[in-house]
Amino acid sequence: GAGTLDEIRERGYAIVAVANEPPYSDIKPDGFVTGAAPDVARAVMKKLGVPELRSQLVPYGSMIPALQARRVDMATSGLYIKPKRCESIIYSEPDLCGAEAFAVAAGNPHNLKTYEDIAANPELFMTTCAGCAEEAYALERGVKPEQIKVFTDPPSGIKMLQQGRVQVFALSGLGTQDLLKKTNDPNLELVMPVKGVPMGCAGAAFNSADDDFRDMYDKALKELKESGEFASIVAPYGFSAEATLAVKRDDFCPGN
Amino acid sequence: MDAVLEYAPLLWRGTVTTVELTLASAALALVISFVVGLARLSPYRAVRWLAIVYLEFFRGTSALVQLFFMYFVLPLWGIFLPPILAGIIACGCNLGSYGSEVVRGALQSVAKQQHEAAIALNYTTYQRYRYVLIPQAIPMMLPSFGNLLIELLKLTAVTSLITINDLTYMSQIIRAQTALTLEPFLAILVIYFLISTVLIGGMKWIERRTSKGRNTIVRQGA
Amino acid sequence: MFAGTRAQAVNADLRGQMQNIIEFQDVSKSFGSLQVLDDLNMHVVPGEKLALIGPSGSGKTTILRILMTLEDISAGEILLDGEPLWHEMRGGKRVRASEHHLRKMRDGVGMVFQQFNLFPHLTATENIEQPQVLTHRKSKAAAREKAAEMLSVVGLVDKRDHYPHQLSGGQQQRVAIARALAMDPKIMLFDEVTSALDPELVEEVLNVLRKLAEETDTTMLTVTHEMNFARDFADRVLFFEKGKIVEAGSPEDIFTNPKEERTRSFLRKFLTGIN
Amino acid sequence: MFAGTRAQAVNADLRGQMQNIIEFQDVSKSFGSLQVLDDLNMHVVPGEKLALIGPSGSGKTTILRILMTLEDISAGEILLDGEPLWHEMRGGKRVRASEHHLRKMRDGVGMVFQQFNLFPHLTATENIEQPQVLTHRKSKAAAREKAAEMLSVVGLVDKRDHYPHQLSGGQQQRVAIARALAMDPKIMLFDEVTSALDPELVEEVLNVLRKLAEETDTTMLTVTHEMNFARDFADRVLFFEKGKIVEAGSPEDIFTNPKEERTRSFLRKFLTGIN
Amino acid sequence: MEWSWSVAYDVMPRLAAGLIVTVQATLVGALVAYVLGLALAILKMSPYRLVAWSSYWSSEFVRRTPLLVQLYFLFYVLPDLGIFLEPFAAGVIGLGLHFSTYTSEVFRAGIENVPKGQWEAARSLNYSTIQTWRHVVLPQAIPPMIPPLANYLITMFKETPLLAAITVVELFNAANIYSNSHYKYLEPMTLVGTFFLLVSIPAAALAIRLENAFRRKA
Ligand SMILES: Nc1ncnc2c1ncn2[C@@H]1O[C@H](COP(=O)(O)OP(=O)(O)OP(=O)(O)O)[C@@H](O)[C@H]1O
Ligand SMILES: Nc1ncnc2c1ncn2[C@@H]1O[C@H](COP(=O)(O)OP(=O)(O)OP(=O)(O)O)[C@@H](O)[C@H]1O
Ligand SMILES: [Mg+2]
Ligand SMILES: [Mg+2]
Repeated sequence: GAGTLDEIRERGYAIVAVANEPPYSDIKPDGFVTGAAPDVARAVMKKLGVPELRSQLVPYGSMIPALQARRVDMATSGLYIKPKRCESIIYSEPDLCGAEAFAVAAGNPHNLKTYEDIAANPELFMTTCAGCAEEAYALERGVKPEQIKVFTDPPSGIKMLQQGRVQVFALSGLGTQDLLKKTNDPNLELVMPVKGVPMGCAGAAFNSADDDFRDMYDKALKELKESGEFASIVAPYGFSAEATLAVKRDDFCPGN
Repeated sequence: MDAVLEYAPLLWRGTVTTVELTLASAALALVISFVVGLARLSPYRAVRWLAIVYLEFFRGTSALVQLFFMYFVLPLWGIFLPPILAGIIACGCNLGSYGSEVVRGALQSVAKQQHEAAIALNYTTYQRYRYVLIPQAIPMMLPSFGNLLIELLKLTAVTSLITINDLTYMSQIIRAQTALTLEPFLAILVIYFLISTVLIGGMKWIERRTSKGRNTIVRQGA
Repeated sequence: MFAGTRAQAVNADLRGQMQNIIEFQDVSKSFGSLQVLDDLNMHVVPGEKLALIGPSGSGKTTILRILMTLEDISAGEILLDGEPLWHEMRGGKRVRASEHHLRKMRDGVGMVFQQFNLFPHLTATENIEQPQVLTHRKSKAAAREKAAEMLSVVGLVDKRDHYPHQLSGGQQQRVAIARALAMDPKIMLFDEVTSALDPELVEEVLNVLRKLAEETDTTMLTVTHEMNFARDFADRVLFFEKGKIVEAGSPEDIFTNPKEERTRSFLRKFLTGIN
Repeated sequence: MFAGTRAQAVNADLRGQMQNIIEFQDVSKSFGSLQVLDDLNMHVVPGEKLALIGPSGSGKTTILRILMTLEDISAGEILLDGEPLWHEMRGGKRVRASEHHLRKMRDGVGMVFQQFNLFPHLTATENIEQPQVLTHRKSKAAAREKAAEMLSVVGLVDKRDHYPHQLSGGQQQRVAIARALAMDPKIMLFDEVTSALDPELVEEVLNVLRKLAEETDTTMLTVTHEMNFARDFADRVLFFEKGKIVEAGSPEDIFTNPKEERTRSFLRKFLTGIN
Repeated sequence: MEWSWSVAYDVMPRLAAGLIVTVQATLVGALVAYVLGLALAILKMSPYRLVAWSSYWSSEFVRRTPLLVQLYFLFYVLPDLGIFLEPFAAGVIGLGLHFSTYTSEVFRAGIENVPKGQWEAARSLNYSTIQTWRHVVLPQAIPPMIPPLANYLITMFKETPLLAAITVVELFNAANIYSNSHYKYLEPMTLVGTFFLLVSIPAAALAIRLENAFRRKA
């Protein structure tokens, strides 16, 4: 309830669920977690009087149960704001927005530009993460569940693509871009943006009972955005501050 | 490989977590082994049955399923276990069920005459187990415990799937950060092998220590 | 004291006048359908040395095991010092003995087994010391002193820190005797204590028993196939067959002039084998 | 035929004139640092029945095992029917025998072991039948017929469908003998074939061997501790000690008038034990 | 947390399909484990020191490292070396390879329990090596191996959820995928646990009876 933030302040640090997906999150060899989402959260929480973030790595599929079970105080790092999710958790105002992307074989032999293109060709397989927005996009647009092979982590997904186990890899645009850059495989190619799906916007996510905490967070986030500090945090990671400033939570989940 | 070496601190922390997880679960499993193993030999039917239910439950279901149950389902009932604790409990309970069979088997293989000698000397049931049967059974348990310890070490890899930052999980992080596959996996396979080899060596050392000076094979009569 | 005890014991006339230390009243014992003891009646006076002899399977071991509470009885009653062994009164009713009652009764009884049954993980001294500490709550020092004393009785002072597997069979058996004696039982039971030993080791154990029979006033029951030893050791010899006493009497009577044909035929084999 | 063979065998003068079926030439055998056979020379003519006697560890079993190619030799040469057992010529060079060569040589040799070593998962008949089918490529029917014949030789027709564990030790050993005989070996080796048997079963097996010695012209080497049997069975007795032949001769010579002191002292023990 | 039958009903068909995959993976994996285990046992007993030594240590390496990591390795690394395995194939090979290190010990013990005299008898009857194995050693070694091998079958059955990590949609993964998209954990996970118990407890009881049957025979 209302006391969550007080508890965190007393404790001196917040426990934050972070996914293992650059550039949303970026884990340094010494274990320090940065990346666009944790950095934003860190700045916001500092404003709220919490000097430290302790991050816990949680796969996307497990973030909501982790919040519900209060294993973490909040989840950051690119959990898209989706109506279905809003039934279970509450979000801050959007903090990171980006287009969707596919990774495909060089030259895009199947000419895949949209999820509908995948649905139209039941021979093809795609991979994305368990419980991710991309899985929902695909299913909503007619891709059959049998066509989706869920990967345990994004590099495994890219591996599957390289090995031809799947024909398309779907994830957030910047995540995909980052991964392709690191993989540095000339046989792969980026398709961005994927048409026909909304720009994905993520926010910090909270347990549904923590609306007070969330509102305080929103206020601090707003200050951050207005001061321009926000842009200076996310830009180096490749995110566009304007895109984020242009949207509101209510665009995705009215009344959340 | 350089990229992996750069991430050596992460691997090191994963190694520490894995070892801690293994040792803590081993301690729990040891306690459970004895409690459940002894309960199997209880004169009270109800106690024996409880022990069997425990045994069959933890032996009969997959450790991964147990882990997910503890991590995701128990909190829904308000039982909140931090991941590392859920990992320790799941691994410990799982291995404890196997260990209890080892304890029971070893105790049952102590000669019946040793029971009778203890009764003839008017030992209480507790004293009989504490001072006569268990001390003789322990050397018989050690080799099996050694094998179970390796099983436990391997089981801890599964906890990576409930986000415990053990060695296996660290390898996934390194993969995400570097987009390498062969090197991180090879590295942790070797690390696991080294840990288990050290553990086996340690158990062998304990076996030698406990068998020193006494010969557990009782030479009775001609 | 010692002389008196012996005299009392052999004198059958006196027996009625003193409290029997052991009394079997119509005791029966079956294992499943096999009746091992059959309405057995038997009395032992304090200090008496008894030898139980008889063919294999006649129930001798079973008698000792019942006295040691390792087996219970199917019917009848056993009194130790006048108190029922296998029953007790609770709430005015006669019920089967509880573990608590058995523990109390066991306190006065010690047993030495055919297979020694030393604790293999303890040294000779520890084997003798531990039961005193655990069941008599003696201090470790007192128990250790008693252990040393008992080891000297059985002539094994120099082996005190050896583990059982480092001792010969005869030495192990002597430690087992010392362990039982150290508990100061009023009744000592010996079940074929030499039959697991190599022939050359038998005498050393029997000599210890002979010495004990002479020197202590503990009541002793021994099952044995060594007739010469039984003759030296016993005040009274009981000859069993099929769970019944066929004949009882002084060693002289039994070994030189048995009344029953069955006894005679049984002893013929043994006596020719021995001399 | 039979009479002639025996006569040849005992007649030492004739020996040089016929091909030896077995010839040991300066054979040595060591296990690690332990020398078990020491420059051994030995000759056996076809049809001869040999008894190998001597104290434990003298190398008797080793000789049989080498002939059966269960052990190889360290030095020297063994000829079977004039052909080297443990060596062969390949490309003009003398090399250690290949498995192929050994299989060929083994074909003429059969062995019966102290522990019978019947195949426990096969019946008596199948035990005899299978080797004929597998190694001699006989038809199943022919092998079965031979098995029946052999079982009648050893007097076990009525046990033909029993598994080894349903047979007494003596019966098992007789099946083992039948199994070896069914392969029609030129040389039969018997290694203390009765020493794993209870005393009352020994005679039934020895009688089978006595009968075989009389009725067939197979060359037979038997290691035995049964001196009475050795006397009945053998044409010639070899007395071994420490891997060397101490004395060799007819049973009469060896058992009634041994030349060597060592032989005499060894036999004294046995002969008093037997009569 | 309330149990919801509608969720249970909803997830059931997926679980049933997953169970089929689980059973298939177990059986095929066990077959691989048995065949490979036997081969490994024979290699470990090889008279050639180098063969025996290297097969022992490679088997120990596999035994002492986690199956999960081995699965990742088979699935994600081998293709780089040109060996491309379907998820199911990689899964059963991983399972089989891992458990072959256990079954090889069962085989080794079973073979070593055949008395030396049996080998010598076969040799004295001039059996070839293959005949000795085929007609003498294996017929005696195999029956006592059956109960422990059956026990490993049950163990493998319980390890199949690890195949989820390499995208095999077996029982556990079927539940997990459902949970991740519906945010329902109680029903699917409870059902999976129940399914496991329903299969493994009777199987364990059967294995015990098998064991007793063989003990009586011995
Ligand atoms: N626990 C038991 N279960 C079934 N039968 C038993 C048991 N203990 C003893 N018996 C049987 O009871 C009979 C008497 O046994 P007991 O050991 O008392 O004989 P014994 O006179 O001591 O013979 P021995 O001289 O051979 O030691 C024997 O037939 C024995 O087989
Ligand atoms: N495989 C082996 N490894 C080492 N030593 C062996 C081996 N086989 C036999 N020996 C040793 O070789 C020596 C001769 O053994 P062998 O079995 O030939 O004697 P033996 O004359 O048959 O004696 P016995 O009458 O006791 O059977 C013995 O000292 C024995 O211990
Ligand atoms: Mg007895
Ligand atoms: Mg021999």
